Amino acid sequence: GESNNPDAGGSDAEGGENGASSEVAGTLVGGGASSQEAAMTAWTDGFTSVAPDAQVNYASVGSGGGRDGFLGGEYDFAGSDAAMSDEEWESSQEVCGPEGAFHIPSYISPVAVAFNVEGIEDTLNLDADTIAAIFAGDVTSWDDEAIAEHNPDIELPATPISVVHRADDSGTTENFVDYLANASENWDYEVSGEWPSEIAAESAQQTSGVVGLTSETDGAITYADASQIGDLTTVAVQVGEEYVEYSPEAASQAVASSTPVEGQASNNMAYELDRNTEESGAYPVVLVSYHIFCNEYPDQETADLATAFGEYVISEDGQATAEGAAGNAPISDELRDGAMESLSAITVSE
Amino acid sequence: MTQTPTPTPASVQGPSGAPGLSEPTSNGVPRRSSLTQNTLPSWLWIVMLGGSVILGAALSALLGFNLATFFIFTAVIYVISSYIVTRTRVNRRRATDGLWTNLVYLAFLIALMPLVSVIWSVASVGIPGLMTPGFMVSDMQGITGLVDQASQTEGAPVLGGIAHALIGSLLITLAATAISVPIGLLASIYLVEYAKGGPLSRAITFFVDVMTGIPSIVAGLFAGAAMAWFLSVFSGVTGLLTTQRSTLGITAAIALSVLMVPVVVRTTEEMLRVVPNELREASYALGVRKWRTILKVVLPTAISGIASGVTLAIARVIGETAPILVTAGFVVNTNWNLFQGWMTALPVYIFRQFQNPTSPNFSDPSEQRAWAAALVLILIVMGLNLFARLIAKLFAPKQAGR
Amino acid sequence: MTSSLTQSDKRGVAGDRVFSALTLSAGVLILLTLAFVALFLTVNSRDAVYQEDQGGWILTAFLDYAYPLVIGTLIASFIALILAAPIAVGVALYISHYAPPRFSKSIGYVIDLLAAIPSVVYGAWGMSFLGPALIPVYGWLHENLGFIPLFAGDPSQTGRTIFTAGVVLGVMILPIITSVCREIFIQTPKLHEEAALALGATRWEMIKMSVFPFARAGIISGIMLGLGRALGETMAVALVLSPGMLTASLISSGNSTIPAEIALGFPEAPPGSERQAQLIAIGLVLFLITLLVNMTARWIVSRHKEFSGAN
Amino acid sequence: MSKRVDVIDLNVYYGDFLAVEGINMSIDAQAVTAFIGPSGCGKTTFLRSLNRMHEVLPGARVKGQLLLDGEDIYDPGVDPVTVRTQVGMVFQRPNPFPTMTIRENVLAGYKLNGARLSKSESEEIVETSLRSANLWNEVKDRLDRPGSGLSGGQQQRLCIARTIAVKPDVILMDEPCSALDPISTLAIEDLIGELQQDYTVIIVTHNMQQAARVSQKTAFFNIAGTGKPGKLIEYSDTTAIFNTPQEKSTEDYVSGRFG
Amino acid sequence: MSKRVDVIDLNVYYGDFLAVEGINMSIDAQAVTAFIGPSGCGKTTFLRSLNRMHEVLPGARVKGQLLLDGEDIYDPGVDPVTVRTQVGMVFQRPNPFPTMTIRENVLAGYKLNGARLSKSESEEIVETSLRSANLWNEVKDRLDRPGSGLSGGQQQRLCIARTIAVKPDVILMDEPCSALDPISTLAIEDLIGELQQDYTVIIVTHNMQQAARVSQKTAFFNIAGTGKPGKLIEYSDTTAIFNTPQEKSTEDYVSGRFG
Ligand SMILES: Nc1ncnc2c1ncn2[C@@H]1O[C@H](COP(=O)(O)OP(=O)(O)OP(=O)(O)O)[C@@H](O)[C@H]1O
Ligand SMILES: Nc1ncnc2c1ncn2[C@@H]1O[C@H](COP(=O)(O)OP(=O)(O)OP(=O)(O)O)[C@@H](O)[C@H]1O
Ligand SMILES: [Mg+2]
Ligand SMILES: [Mg+2]
Ligand SMILES: O=P([O-])([O-])[O-]
Repeated sequence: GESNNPDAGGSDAEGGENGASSEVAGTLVGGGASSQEAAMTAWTDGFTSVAPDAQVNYASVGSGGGRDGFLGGEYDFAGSDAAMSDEEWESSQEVCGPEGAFHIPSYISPVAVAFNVEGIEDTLNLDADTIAAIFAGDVTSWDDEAIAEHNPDIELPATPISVVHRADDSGTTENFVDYLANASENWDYEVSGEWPSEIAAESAQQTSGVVGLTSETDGAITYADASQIGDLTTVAVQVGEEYVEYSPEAASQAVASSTPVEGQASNNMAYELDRNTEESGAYPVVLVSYHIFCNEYPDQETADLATAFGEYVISEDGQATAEGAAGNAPISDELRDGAMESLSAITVSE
Repeated sequence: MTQTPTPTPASVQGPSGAPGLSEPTSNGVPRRSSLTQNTLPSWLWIVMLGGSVILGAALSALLGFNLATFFIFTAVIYVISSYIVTRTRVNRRRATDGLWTNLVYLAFLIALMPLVSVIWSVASVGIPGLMTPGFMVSDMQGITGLVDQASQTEGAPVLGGIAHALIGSLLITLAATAISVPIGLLASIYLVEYAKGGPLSRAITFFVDVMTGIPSIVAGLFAGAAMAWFLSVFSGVTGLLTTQRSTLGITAAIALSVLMVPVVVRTTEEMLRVVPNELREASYALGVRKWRTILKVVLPTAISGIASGVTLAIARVIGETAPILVTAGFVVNTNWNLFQGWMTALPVYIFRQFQNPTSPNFSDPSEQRAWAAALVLILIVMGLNLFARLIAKLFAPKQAGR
Repeated sequence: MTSSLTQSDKRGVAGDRVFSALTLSAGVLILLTLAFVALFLTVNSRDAVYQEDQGGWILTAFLDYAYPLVIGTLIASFIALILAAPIAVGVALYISHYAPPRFSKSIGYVIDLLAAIPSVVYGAWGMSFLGPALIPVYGWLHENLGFIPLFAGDPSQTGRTIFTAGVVLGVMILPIITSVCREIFIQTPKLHEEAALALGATRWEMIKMSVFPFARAGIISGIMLGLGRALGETMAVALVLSPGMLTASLISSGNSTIPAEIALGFPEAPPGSERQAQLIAIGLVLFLITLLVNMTARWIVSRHKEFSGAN
Repeated sequence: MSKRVDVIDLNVYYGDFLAVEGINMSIDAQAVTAFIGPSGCGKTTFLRSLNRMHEVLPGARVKGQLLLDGEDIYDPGVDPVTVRTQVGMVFQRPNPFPTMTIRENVLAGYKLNGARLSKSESEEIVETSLRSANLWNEVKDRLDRPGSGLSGGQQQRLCIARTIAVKPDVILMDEPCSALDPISTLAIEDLIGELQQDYTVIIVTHNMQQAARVSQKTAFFNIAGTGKPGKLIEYSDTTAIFNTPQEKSTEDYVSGRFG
Repeated sequence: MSKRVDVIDLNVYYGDFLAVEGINMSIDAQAVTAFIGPSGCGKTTFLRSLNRMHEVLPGARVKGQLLLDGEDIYDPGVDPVTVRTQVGMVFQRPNPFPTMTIRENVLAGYKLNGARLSKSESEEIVETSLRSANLWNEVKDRLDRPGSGLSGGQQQRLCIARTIAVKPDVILMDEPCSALDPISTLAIEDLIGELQQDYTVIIVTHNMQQAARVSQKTAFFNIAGTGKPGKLIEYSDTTAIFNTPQEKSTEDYVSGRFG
């Protein structure tokens, strides 16, 4: 039979106006967060349409694996749900020259608190304390007083709550738990990519796994990248006095109100997210996915490729491609401008 | 027909009271009874099976009928009742024999259940995917979420395929086999034919067993680290290598070899050990050297077992996911070169398509591709098995002598 | 042929030397590889047990982390073995001594197919089919046998328990044990089988007298092969299990195995961190467990060496 | 006790190959019957069909009737295991159980019946059987060593001991002495003479002197050519077969002028 | 061609067990020498030490000298394989290669060593060897069938054919006829008679008539008791051994009054 592959980048054949130069050639390899895989598929495909001689490979080995490979020289760039620690940045100076590596946000995604309860068709309002109590296993029924208090208009069924969390070590978990730990008094577990092992609950691998399991189980609640929750109903989170539903704008606003990480490369764009924000319309359960590049590459070809690819990803075109293919929320123009500037700092080592 | 034995001459005189003749008459059934006394009519079994089915169905219906309980009840009732019937109507030995026969058959039926279940779940979902035009010859280049979205929402054909993963898997497995079969075979030959039970051979046997327990992911990490080290040293010395990067098909092959070798050694060793010594001696006596004897007499005699051991080993690794993902990466296009660039393997492909659908919110096409790929993987191993059997048939001892 | 004894053909002797050296070096290569794996694990797991800034050795912290995983791994493998080993031996016997000879080859082939199924598929099957199918069983066990600690605790609503994982592992190792046993059973010398039959042994008695003693070492090594697989299986367990803290209950979610923990944790473990070292360290622990298991098996086999059938 | 064997129109097959054709004969109880004939004529094959050992080979089958004291052992209702407890067999090649000790080998048949033997009973059985097989003196000090450590001849005698230990009605012996030295052979021949008083003994042998020495009746089998079935040529009193054979080929064979 | 064998102070061990002790004898070239003796006296063991087959058993070893035309085959510089190409062996139990056809079995000595034979050469070797072993007529139509499908006697003759196909200097035969019928036995005896003209033939047998018929010299081995080593009791012309034995035990043995 004949191969059924569409022409490369068929969906965006007219692309290329956003600064991506079509002269770049060669193969750029990266690895990291598996949550970026869907978007990355779209980007690598779209990138070939603006740079026909270039190819980008991406291994979804996990954020840690991606950073590991990047620091070990295995990858030219890394995709990561968490920013590098200072030690990691220091060790990046070995492969990336004195300026080390830097982050640029590749997309910002709201983490939805999603559930599947027969009888609740609408968004549920909850505050951080209640969410923490539910996920800690202290609130065990959907008609619990704590939930009813925030939702006087909804008739809550007596279904038991099944908490579903990520079985694998995950950036989503880390951001969600970080939110709980900062915004709620009820949460005093360690913040890490691993779900606290003291809490007995159901779990599944990857975002698709938790979403799938939640969809199959009545009374289940989980947290997941909002772009991938399918038909699940979500929670509007109390911020200040209002309840905010997740949306790209609300997520961007939460990031905009956060402070950049200090002490790494000058063009670094990693953020210390402010989970306790009271800013109106900001959705603080948010995850910033980064691309990590070197400030210095050993040869011109790689440097050009990295710059071109980085620029393509954050270009309007690239963001639109990812939104169409993977449902990712596009980043704001403000962030884009900053990122373009950061990328322009990439040089070739002598 | 019970008879007191005629006293035999001194040479065969049994002990006092000739226990050998009185003992076996358990349950009042004399051993020297008429020949037909120890059997039951065959219609009895059919009746009993029928009875067990009915009883099983009834019991299962009490608990809310389902196939599993029905099967369990029927089996248990049949096994127990036929034991009791044989025990009372015939004797204990027959009953024990029948019991084990039933249990052995039951074991077989039980083993079939997961097989049927798995194959059914794979085939029923996988066949439509496999039937999609171009599935076997396309890679995933150009397949983005949008394409899948179109497939799921507008009914457009599901595009993309497994050509790249198929080639990757075959190349990697082939390389792993090429590495581990000679090593494994030679090592087991050493153990069986050369080693004289010294500490070295005992260490090898022992650690080969230990090796079977290496988690596959550890093998992957190890191979990656080893390759990275090798490349850095080697290119440092010669400056010949164009790549410093260890993510290569061959690295995955090495990782798989770590998993394969112990399986090959273990099975081959067993097979070589049961080759009768008289054949080796026959060959030596013809003035044939040891190594030729091993190659031309011992190995061919054991070839059928070895072939199935190797198949087992291949089947073991061809389905590995984690070690290949961390060593060979994951790409959308075809790569024929084990020594340059990344490769995709089928299980990795399946895993990624399941876990990270190309379009997260429209995952049906990805799942379809995943199941179809799983079906292909199963078919490949089936084919391998057939091939091993063919080899076994061609080379195996022609006929078991008396 | 008429040459003197000492002037033998040099090439022949060289052939023998080269071949035996080859086999020896293959054996040594295996040992070396294993030594390197051990070295790799040891070196990289150092940070898990020794942290300068936490006052040196942190062995207890590590053990606290590791022991539930060790127990979980053992439970899952044990369940797998308990389920698979008898059935596998039964199936192997069925193929070698019970099935009609004309079909026995094809039946063996059918069982080999179980080995053909990749672990990802088993994982998917266990997750989407077996787990849900076992939910009512867990409910029943809890209601009726809840007083036994194994069946205490809330029965899982998703079926993703250590027991389900054990069953999946059992299915996975079944063909391995079967195929090793089958090959050995078939090799049982006809002479010995006939000796038993001629004494008036029933089929089962013949098997007990001739087949099992002959195949004993083979059965044990088949089981060890299966156990090794069960101990080290990663992907299927990671997909099937809903891991959590150690519980005695087999029917609620919780428990985890070492390989699953590594697979689930490693991708996100920060490079060079204590977490990464911890994961590699439990890999080393698993390695040691396999070592122990095998020592035991060796010991069992060697106790009966004198009467081994292959002579 | 002892049973007579009547063979009626027996054909023995290996798959489609007819190895032994149209045997009709009556074998007396309490007597020794010898089967002689050139190699490949089907003696072993026929002998194995007498206790239904033939059918354990895949594809092997039997047509016809074989009456043991009037009861057809090939009747569909008959359990081969029952037949084999009544018709014991010693094979051409010694086959002691390699995983059992010498003692266990002798007791193997007893153990099957689930017989619980006291220590002294089993000691006695072991000693009597081994003595009868002329092996006692050689192995009495190593009864707990594996049976496979013996020489070929010792092994064969062990197998004979094992068979007679369970005291069957009919004893089949397929060249039981072919691996034995003359002394052991003589002892076995004596033993056969003793057994004959209580058992039906059927022995395949290549040694004509042996046939003449031990048997009352002798059956001569022959084969017309390769691929042809073996047939019973002549069956008669041993003295008649060796002194006044009726058939030319019998005469040729026993006088060594054959072929 | 043919070589003489001189044995000087030979002790043969299984591990620590001394199985055969202090053998001194000279075996003539171009003659047949028979080894007789009761079972377990070490005939097989000694025979296997003549072509260094003994040492393939783990723990088995030999002390003393064994000269083949004056050259010690146990000299450290000697390659056992060379010895075995010059000293062929036929075993007590027939052991054709089960993976090979009848033809391949006969040619095994060549094929296994990687020799390249033309079709006509190999045809010729196969036919001559099988004819000499008196097997040609029975198998000529099924040369490409597996060797394991033959009867015991046919298998043994196949093994003899296989051994003589490579034309060694000395041929060792360990009870080669114990599985054969008289006709084949006679043929093999004739063959031995022919072989003797060019080869040194050493045969272990339990059949005294056979020893008397085929051999020029006979060696009688005996054993004092279990666990004791086997010894060479008397070695002399066959006629002398059978008619005027010097030793009491020899006389007892050959006259059947032994034990
Ligand atoms: N397992 C078997 N399958 C097919 N044919 C066989 C088998 N065993 C023996 N035969 C054939 O059946 C015929 C009779 O063989 P059988 O072994 O009964 O001869 P025999 O008289 O016992 O010979 P011998 O004296 O050499 O032991 C021979 O032609 C032989 O080739
Ligand atoms: N592999 C072995 N290991 C230890 N002892 C053995 C071994 N083979 C034989 N023996 C012992 O060595 C002695 C001589 O055995 P051998 O087989 O040489 O006797 P034989 O004269 O050939 O007897 P037969 O006539 O029965 O074949 C016997 O006591 C026997 O038990
Ligand atoms: Mg025979
Ligand atoms: Mg011998
Ligand atoms: O994006 P994650 O897979 O790390 O949650």
